[in-house]
Amino acid sequence: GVATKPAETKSKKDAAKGGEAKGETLSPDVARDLYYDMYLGREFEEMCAQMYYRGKMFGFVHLYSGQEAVSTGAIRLLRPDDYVCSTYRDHVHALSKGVPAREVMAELFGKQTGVCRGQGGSMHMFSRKHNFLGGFAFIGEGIPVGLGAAFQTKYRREALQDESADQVTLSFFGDGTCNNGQFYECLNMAGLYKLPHIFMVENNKWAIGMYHDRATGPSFGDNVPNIYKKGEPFGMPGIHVDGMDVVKVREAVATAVARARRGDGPTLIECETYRFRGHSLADPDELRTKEEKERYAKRDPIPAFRKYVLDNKILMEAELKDIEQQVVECVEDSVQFAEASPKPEKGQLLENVFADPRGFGTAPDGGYRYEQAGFTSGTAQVS
Amino acid sequence: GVATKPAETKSKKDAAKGGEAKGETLSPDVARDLYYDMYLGREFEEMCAQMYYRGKMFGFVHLYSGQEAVSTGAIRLLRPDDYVCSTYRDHVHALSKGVPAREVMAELFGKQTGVCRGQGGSMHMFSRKHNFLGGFAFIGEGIPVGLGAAFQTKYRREALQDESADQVTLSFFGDGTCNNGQFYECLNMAGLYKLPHIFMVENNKWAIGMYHDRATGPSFGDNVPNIYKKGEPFGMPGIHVDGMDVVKVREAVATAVARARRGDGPTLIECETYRFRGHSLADPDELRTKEEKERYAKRDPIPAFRKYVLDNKILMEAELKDIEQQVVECVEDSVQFAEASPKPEKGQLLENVFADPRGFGTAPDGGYRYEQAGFTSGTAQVS
Amino acid sequence: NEKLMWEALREAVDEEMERDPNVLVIGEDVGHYGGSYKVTYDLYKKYGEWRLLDTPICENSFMGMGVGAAMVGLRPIVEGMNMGFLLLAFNQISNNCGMLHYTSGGQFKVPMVVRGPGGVGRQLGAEHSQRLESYFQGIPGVQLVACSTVANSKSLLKSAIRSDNPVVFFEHVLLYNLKGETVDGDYCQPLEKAEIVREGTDCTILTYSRMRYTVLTAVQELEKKGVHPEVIDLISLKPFDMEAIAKSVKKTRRVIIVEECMKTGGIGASLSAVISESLFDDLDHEVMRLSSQDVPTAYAYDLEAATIVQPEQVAEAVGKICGLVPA
Amino acid sequence: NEKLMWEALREAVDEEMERDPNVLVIGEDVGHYGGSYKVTYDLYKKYGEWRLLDTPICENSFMGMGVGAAMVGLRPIVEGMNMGFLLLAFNQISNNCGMLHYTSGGQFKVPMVVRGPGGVGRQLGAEHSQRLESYFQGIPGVQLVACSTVANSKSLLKSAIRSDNPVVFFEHVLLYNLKGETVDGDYCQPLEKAEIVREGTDCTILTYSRMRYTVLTAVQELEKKGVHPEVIDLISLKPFDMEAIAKSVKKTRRVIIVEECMKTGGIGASLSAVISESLFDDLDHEVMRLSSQDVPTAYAYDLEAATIVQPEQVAEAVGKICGLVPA
Ligand SMILES: Cc1ncc(C[n+]2csc(CCOP(=O)(O)OP(=O)(O)O)c2C)c(N)n1
Ligand SMILES: Cc1ncc(C[n+]2csc(CCOP(=O)(O)OP(=O)(O)O)c2C)c(N)n1
Ligand SMILES: [Mg+2]
Ligand SMILES: [Mg+2]
Repeated sequence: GVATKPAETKSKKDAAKGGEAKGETLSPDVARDLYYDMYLGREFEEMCAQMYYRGKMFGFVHLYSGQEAVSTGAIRLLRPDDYVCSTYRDHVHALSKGVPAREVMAELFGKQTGVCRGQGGSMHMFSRKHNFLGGFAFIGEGIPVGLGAAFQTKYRREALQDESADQVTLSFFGDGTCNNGQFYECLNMAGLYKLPHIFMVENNKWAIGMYHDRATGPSFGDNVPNIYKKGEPFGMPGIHVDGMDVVKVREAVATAVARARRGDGPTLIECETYRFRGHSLADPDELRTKEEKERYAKRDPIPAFRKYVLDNKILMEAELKDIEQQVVECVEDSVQFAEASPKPEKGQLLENVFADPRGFGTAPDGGYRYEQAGFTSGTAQVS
Repeated sequence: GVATKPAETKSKKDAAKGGEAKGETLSPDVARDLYYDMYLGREFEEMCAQMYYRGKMFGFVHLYSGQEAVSTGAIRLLRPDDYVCSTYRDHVHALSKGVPAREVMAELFGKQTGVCRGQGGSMHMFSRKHNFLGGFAFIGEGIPVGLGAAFQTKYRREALQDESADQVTLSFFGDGTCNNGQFYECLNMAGLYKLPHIFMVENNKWAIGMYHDRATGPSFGDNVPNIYKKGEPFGMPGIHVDGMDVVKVREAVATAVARARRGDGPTLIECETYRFRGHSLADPDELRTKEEKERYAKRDPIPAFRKYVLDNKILMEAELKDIEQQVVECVEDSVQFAEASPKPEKGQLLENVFADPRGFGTAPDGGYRYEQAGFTSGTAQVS
Repeated sequence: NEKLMWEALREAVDEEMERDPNVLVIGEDVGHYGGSYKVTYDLYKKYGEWRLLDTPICENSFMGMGVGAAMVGLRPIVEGMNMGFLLLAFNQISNNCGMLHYTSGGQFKVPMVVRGPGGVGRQLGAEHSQRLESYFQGIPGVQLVACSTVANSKSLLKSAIRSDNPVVFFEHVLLYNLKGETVDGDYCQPLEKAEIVREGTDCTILTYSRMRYTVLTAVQELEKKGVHPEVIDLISLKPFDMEAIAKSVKKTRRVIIVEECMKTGGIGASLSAVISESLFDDLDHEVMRLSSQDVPTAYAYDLEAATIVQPEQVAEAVGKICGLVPA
Repeated sequence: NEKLMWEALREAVDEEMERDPNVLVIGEDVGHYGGSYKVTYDLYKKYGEWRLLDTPICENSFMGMGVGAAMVGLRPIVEGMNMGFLLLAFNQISNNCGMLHYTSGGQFKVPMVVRGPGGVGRQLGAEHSQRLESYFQGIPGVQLVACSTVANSKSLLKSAIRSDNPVVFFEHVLLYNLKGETVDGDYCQPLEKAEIVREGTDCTILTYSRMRYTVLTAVQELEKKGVHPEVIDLISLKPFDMEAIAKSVKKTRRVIIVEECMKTGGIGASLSAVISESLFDDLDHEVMRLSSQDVPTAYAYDLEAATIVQPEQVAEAVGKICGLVPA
């Protein structure tokens, strides 16, 4: 009676990983992993921008550059069988969760080899294998979905008496999303049912052209809004963390993960961060001031972490260079892979509409439609 | 450029009405008004129960008995040009706002003379004349609508420079509704735009069969949920008040109304109360314990207020009896009126679908449908 | 072995929960209260509070939670206390139930059932008298099923729970106390197949849900006059069982659709279009469609009755299409 | 006097705001940002922040706030940044925009416009490629209007703003940069009237929004072959302009519907049904309906293109219905 088999077995390193995050210095292994992941996030996104301008990808493409410390700090701490749920700004969360850059890039190129076979696109990355739940284009709608995964863990523990069920789910979303009702509905349910769910708010101060302070009222007595203060009224700790500091994020998330695994319930973490690019590649980005951009550019999490590991002698310059080189190759490889991959066949059009193809119904001349010759050639009108 | 003409001119008594509510004793006039209104609410609802069991009204009928101190305490304080927005449990809010008992009863009987011509029914009472905005059957959906009325006031003041725009809107809803996202979305907008809107939570501890504590998580550190604590995180005072005490409710609302009229924005008021009957007349009411019911029955707001005005010599027994007699007659009269009133004609079927009947479109044989002979006979298929 | 429809539905839920520990029910008052129409009455005593999950009033989020849980292996039955309330969950139903299997390239399944009472009851007012099938039918990737008898309510719900597709399952507020028998054993009725309620020759009446009984009332009278309509209960509102429909239309060459749905944008509109388009040469008469009036459902009894189709209108339409009365 | 469609729409909003101080715009990024497709660009500088109200991201509540404001005298234009996002506001649109005038017995009006970009763009993915008209058409009490040219976008939007009915106004993501002229002066085009795009004799093509151009591309080729379809842009998706439609059908006796909407439950389904039912004897051929495939819109270009109707399919259908090619 176990609901799902974890996609991968639990990492043995889990305990160690959580361990160092309580103020101790990072191990070189962990530091390497974090640097690689942040650097990959940045390089991947910058490559996306290039590819977009070269007409290799279309639609709304939301880049993550600037916010890497959040994705890396949080997700690299997780076990493979933990869950992550994202938004339209999902490439880097997917990469951090282990989805190969090749598959993400190929998805963006609209190729068969893409992680969703070219059917999802930039805003809809999913990877079942990596417990990566998507990729949601609409504001807030991923939060209940993430909550559902956390609920499954709780259900396995409580209803199916599976003591080993201690997976944690992290749902990521932005400051603007915190004004949507689904956020609060889920805070309440998470608190009520003590779900192992972490609300990861990436407060980059803007929701497209809407400045955070114009969208969100401050708490009574405050002059500026503080999203983390929305945690306590819903029965969970609300934590504010510097989202430009990967170590701090990792520490905060480690505490929340431990709490969730213990069965003590959810945590709300507000990460102060910034996006270094427009909202999407279609955004003229005219409203954010130069001063503001410069202020945050100075806090770029990647050079900051680079300096940190060098200063603390955790990694050496040569190692970092090596990582950088590896990342560049990986991203380059992802582009070549995507470029060389075939486009979807027309038959793909109808293949994933229904998990059970009886959903296409019966035909006037008898039998289920999907059984008819040529049905998945993609030319059959569904009606 | 004024958006609307208030339905009635402002009551001169407004200032006085607000005045006494700060701890002073009530004037006999006010006490009479409050007692009349509460007593009317109770008698009206109990008559509804009778009429329902006699097959005079159908559908889901949600009675207000037990909660009168909230409606009376809040709404009797308002000016005629203030707005009130309600839920499916709306009869008594409508009565408090001045809608004649006849029109409410006739609506429940499904008669032409009903306040909505028999088209709305128990859960959809509206009265434009009394700035009574409805009557909303779905959880939470009235809150944004009430907020819209408050927004109109603000708009007239800010965008149309109408200094006299100081109306206040009260939206009423229950404890269960406070778990719906619209509540939070509206708290945020109300705080952000400083709207003259008062969130009136009638916490009667149950949402149908769902006990409040099973539906709503407590704040961090608390053992039980406190809805009023949701106000401050959204930038407004959150006030807890004994909803079985009409004077206390009146005081709390007076403060909030004054704040709103001043332009200082919204308030959240949680009134602890109880319904003396099942959720609706269709509810077997099996889950609430006898003990709980008895505990609250002892706090019945009507005898309590009766005792208060006698003890404080504000009103005399004879006066109260007189009021009670008046109320009984009023309710009796409402039933006779409803009974004697005609049912809707079939032609009514199509009359209020569109404010502008061009919305029915054109006919195959030319011209607008609504211009055709016999269109409103109600037999015309709309398509 | 006679029982009421709510009991049959409850049996379906009970048996499937017994059979598969991943099946659970999510919704308002589905636990302690037992469901607003008793479909889960006392089941929490047997299966516990986690499997009969009483939720706060937040349709969009508990629907989304159901989607997430389904993606990772559970099989939630999400109840709309009244189906209308699921308008608040429209986004989760259309975007996530409906499309996520596709956008994920087939990686994630969403095996969930969304069910509850709908339709026009007795003077429930406009908001509680919704016909969600008209709003939902355009959503890709979901199946829409409407039960109508004690037997099919149980055997279809069992199938819906076992289906790997998201299924929106319509019950009718006025049918919960209908009496009848269920099929013995672990019977699952195919979700995509219509039911031939009554064979006939003179015309084909296509209907579903409570209108099945409105039609049968009319047909009883027509019988006496020697008119023999074939009556088909669609069962599957999406996709249509075109096999059964085509067969009947080819036989009778005359079609009447009787539905409680809105005339514009309703199930009948889609059905009428498909029949006229794909069986044009098999039709001797235009398809006739009896639907609700395109108006909000009024509270007053007479207006409500005038909004939905009555047996007399069905009889009249049959008379017309069969040439018994001057058209 | 040439301008882009977004400029024409902006002019409509500007003129109506100038004319009536109760007109305002509510939505995400309609103020400082000027609207995601620039329809309110810089208007906040002229009218201030209260009249170009930038809202938090809470579609259901700001829609409901619009309803409340409309009930008490304002005339809000509520923008869905992308129409799809209004799925979250479904309840407010269907229950309150649509039904409140009726349930209140005619006491309250809801004079509001709900507008925004919709339709299938260029590889925007499933959620940003919605056809809300299929979901909304069953809602009683609202009018649905789809603009398609620079001229009609302005003159229809002006009418929608002045209408006392709630109007859902569909713009198409791919048409904002279309060039054209607007009608001079304070012209308001009737919301309920179709446009005869091109007179013809051989068949009637009914279409709307961007598919107008898909159809015209096909027709250009057909012309060369001596085929002359009549092309009608519905404009009003609810109610249909039955006067114009019937006139054309009686003339050509052949109907092709071309839409971007879903095949099941789409606008075309309703339209096809109404035509086949009410003009049965005027038809020489079954109505043909070219709609999107009933699938979520894939991201990959070729799959997306295969989902929506292409000009070649229109040409082929015309050939078939006019008997130019073997059926
Ligand atoms: C329901 C819905 N409404 C509106 C949008 C359009 N939209 C996309 S992103 C966005 C801003 C979100 O801001 P935030 O939550 O701060 O996240 P960020 O983009 O800054 O990461 C908006 C309004 C949407 N995708 N879905
Ligand atoms: C959107 C929606 N979901 C569910 C319901 C069913 N329902 C009606 S009242 C109610 C309980 C409301 O409880 P509360 O807010 O405490 O108000 P009370 O009835 O106690 O006054 C529920 C669940 C509804 N009307 N609308
Ligand atoms: Mg942001
Ligand atoms: Mg309550």
